[in-house]
Amino acid sequence: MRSWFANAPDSILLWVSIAVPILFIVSVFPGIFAYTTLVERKALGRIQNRLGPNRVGRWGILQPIADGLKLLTKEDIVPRRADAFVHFLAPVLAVIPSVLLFAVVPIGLGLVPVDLNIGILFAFAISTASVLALFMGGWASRNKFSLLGAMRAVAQVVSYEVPMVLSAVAVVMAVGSLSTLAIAKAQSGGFLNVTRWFVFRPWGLVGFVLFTIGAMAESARTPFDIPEAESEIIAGYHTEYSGFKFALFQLGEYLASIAMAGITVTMFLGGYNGPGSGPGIFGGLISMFWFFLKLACMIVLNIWIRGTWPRVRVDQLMGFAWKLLLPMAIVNIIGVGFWHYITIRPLAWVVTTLWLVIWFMVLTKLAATENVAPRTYRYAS
Amino acid sequence: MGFIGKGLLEGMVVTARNFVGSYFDKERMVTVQYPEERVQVPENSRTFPFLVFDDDKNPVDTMRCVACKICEVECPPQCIYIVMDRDEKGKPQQRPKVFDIDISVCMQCQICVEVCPFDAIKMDNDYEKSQYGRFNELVEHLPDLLKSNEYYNKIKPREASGVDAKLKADKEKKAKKAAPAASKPAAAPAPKPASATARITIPDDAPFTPEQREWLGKFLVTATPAAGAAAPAGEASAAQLAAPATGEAPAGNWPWHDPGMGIQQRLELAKNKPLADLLMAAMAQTDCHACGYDCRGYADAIAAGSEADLSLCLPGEAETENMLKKLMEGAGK
Amino acid sequence: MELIFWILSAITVLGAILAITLRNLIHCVLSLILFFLGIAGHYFLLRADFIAAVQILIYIGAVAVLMLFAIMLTRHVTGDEGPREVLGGKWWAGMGTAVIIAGLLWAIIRKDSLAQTLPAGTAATSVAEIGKALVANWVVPFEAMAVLLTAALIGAVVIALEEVIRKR
Amino acid sequence: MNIPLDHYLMLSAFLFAIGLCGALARKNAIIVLMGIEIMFNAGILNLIVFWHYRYFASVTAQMFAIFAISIAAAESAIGLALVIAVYRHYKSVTLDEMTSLKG
Repeated sequence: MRSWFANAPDSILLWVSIAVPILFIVSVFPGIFAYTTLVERKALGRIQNRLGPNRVGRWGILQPIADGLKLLTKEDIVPRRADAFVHFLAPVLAVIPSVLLFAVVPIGLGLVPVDLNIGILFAFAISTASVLALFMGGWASRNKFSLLGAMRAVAQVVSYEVPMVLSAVAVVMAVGSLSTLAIAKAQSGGFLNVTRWFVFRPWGLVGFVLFTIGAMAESARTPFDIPEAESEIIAGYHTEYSGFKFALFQLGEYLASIAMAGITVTMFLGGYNGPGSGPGIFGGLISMFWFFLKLACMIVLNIWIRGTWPRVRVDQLMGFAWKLLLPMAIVNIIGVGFWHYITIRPLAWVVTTLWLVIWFMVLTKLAATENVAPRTYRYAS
Repeated sequence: MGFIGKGLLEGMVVTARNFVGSYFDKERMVTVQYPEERVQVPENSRTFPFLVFDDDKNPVDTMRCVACKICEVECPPQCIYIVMDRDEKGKPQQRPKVFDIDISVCMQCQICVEVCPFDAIKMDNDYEKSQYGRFNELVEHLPDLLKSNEYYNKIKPREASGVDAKLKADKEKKAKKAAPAASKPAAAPAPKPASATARITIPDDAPFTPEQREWLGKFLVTATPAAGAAAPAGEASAAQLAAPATGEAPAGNWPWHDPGMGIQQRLELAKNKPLADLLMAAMAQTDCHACGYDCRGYADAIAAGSEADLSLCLPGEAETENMLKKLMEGAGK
Repeated sequence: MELIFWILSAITVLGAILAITLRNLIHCVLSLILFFLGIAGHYFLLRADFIAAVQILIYIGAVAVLMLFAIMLTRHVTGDEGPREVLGGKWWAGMGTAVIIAGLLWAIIRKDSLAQTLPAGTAATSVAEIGKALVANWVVPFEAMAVLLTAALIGAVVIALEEVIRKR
Repeated sequence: MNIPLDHYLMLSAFLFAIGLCGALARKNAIIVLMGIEIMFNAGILNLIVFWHYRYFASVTAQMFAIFAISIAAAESAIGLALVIAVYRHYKSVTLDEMTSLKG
């Protein structure tokens, strides 16, 4: 086997090395998506003391396949006044950035599809681009609710991008590299490969919370799903989509959510590091196990939050991003500075923690003292 | 100590408790897995009517329905269709040949059950009536409708036991009555069903014009059939009613020929008419042929003396029988 | 590599041409995004990874979205221009200028000895180098840029809010 | 990389011409801004191309590109804010209709 690889022409090796990660991404992560929907429905059901899907196969295990078949065979409806080309293009474009995101997620020790030296920046650039698909879908539908949902999606993603990138900057500063592999590597070592995870640092914990919130808002998960708030604007930007186009929107949304969870794991939760991970085939398999376990934990956290928290209001959404998350992210960057330059570890712990806690209290106080006045009606009076 | 997001974290604890609890505490789960499990429907729930028969071995002969057509007439959306069974000679049998209920029209009002003097039609609680078609598939025919008394006892034990007791008492009384074969004038009215309400009367000083009073009386009688049925027959003075005939009413022009009216009202309408008309008005007006005639024929036969048995009108029950006796006595026969 | 270059160039030119000729404003912006993407692809091809990511992040993530917002705030939502204005009376003036400039540049390129295929470096510039350069040699322009961006941010907010302030 | 340098230069010249054409010929202020952006991008592409073929070891060209992109972003933000302000005033973004200063 090894000799065959060694003797193979370079061009074939090149193509194989390109094809294997692509096949892996295209096959594994949509599968994770399919079963995430099932797990989500089961878990939401259990949270509400229901059973969840249990008809298709034992424990509903074939439900995603049934859903896929149903969506495939549904009639594809395009509104007559819709901009047909853009309407068609939007769901396709919704999936592409989400799949591209996985290109920089290391799923095991040294196992990353492309080790870009701008890895994290690439991820942010791609995830921002995904909002255009939502806008195109909403705008091309020629539906008021779609357009409202699209505009909400754009405003939300643009707003939450900023604190998310800034909280990632803290990690980048600590590591000194944008490469995801380097970031994961920086968290190895320590007791059981666990103690050096960034989430166990004061700035890392704050960054983790900020980044998770930002990632949830970026992929329009539930506390931030106002672009598709059904109580207000039907289904938002995918109101006019049915059948497989709708499925593509869902696929894109979930894949982005999973990829963001993967990046969160890589940046804060130690990536593939865990007890037993290390070089060699065995250690590599263990590292993959840890990565996917952590990924599953993040997905479960997402589902749990979705089952618990109410949807934020539009004005609260923007205020939260700009008044609390953004200053907190900037404060966090300064906290990393303290951490880096104070070489006595206990002192660094105390100073960084105090700095972050004091600012957190001040900022929450400021954010809370917004004057509550009787509502004024501009048009309805 | 409060901080931003505390309530959110508490909420997450609550949902986590729900999630874990749902696996260990069966009481939490409210879902009923329908095709495998079913909710026990309450005894008084009802869906569509069915016909009761007594003997499993011979459902057609032991069904209680005598095809009197009261339900067909009373049914507000008119979803019942009955054809009486006749033998080769054309003599009516006391059972329906056709009994159809269109359950797509039926509004489950239970009026057919309330008007049935034979306890032959009862409300089912079977709710699985889905069909693949919208028209003929939703019409239930006689074989679909026939269900045994045991089934009735099973779905509605309390109601059914009451009905059984009443039927048994009726039967015993009939047997007792048949034994002495003596006609007791103004016999006590039949035991009132448990559900019978008191008769509503209009006080004399009520501010109504005569027309309104008449209409109200009609309305009350029809609106409360039990009240009409339970009205003591002796109230109307038979002698006064049986005034000499002044003229023959044209055949078929019988304003009292309406099973929706109460007996008092029918007699009012037939006042000052010949004896045969009065007798006819005392009957249930369903032309059910339980007696072997239609209502007109039975009345003519009694008036002509060719029929001596006054207890043949089944839909009219004891009240008709008593009234017939009273009328015959008033006429001096 | 050459194939990729030609595909990217075609995408870029197509996007640019559509962006200035289409009637519907939203379609124009979407074509412009196509153009930006093509340029970013060229940067990747030229091994300027960081610039490519910045291109996507700023141009597609910020500028294009800003344009979409501006259109939404100024036009009715379909963005249709109507039949009266596509390329107006200045069409020939613009066309003439463009042709002159294109011809001029083309001539310059022909004259110079730029047509040779030059061996380029292989290792891409690492982000660390760029970062170090930004805070060492280039720190003054960097700070000036920060001031400029802040000023632009405040200025944009003030200009767009002008009406509201005047009303109060 | 075996693409001649002049291919890239021709491409960017062509893009610049398209952008200029759009900026001059269109009447809609937003499309004029878009034309300017296209010209900006053509210029930055030239910077990167020359860096790639001539000055690969230096970071100067990338610095220039970063600053140019930042300035472009600031410019478009201000420009679009102006467009919105003008639209509030004239209820139009057609440049030909803004003739208040004409005598």
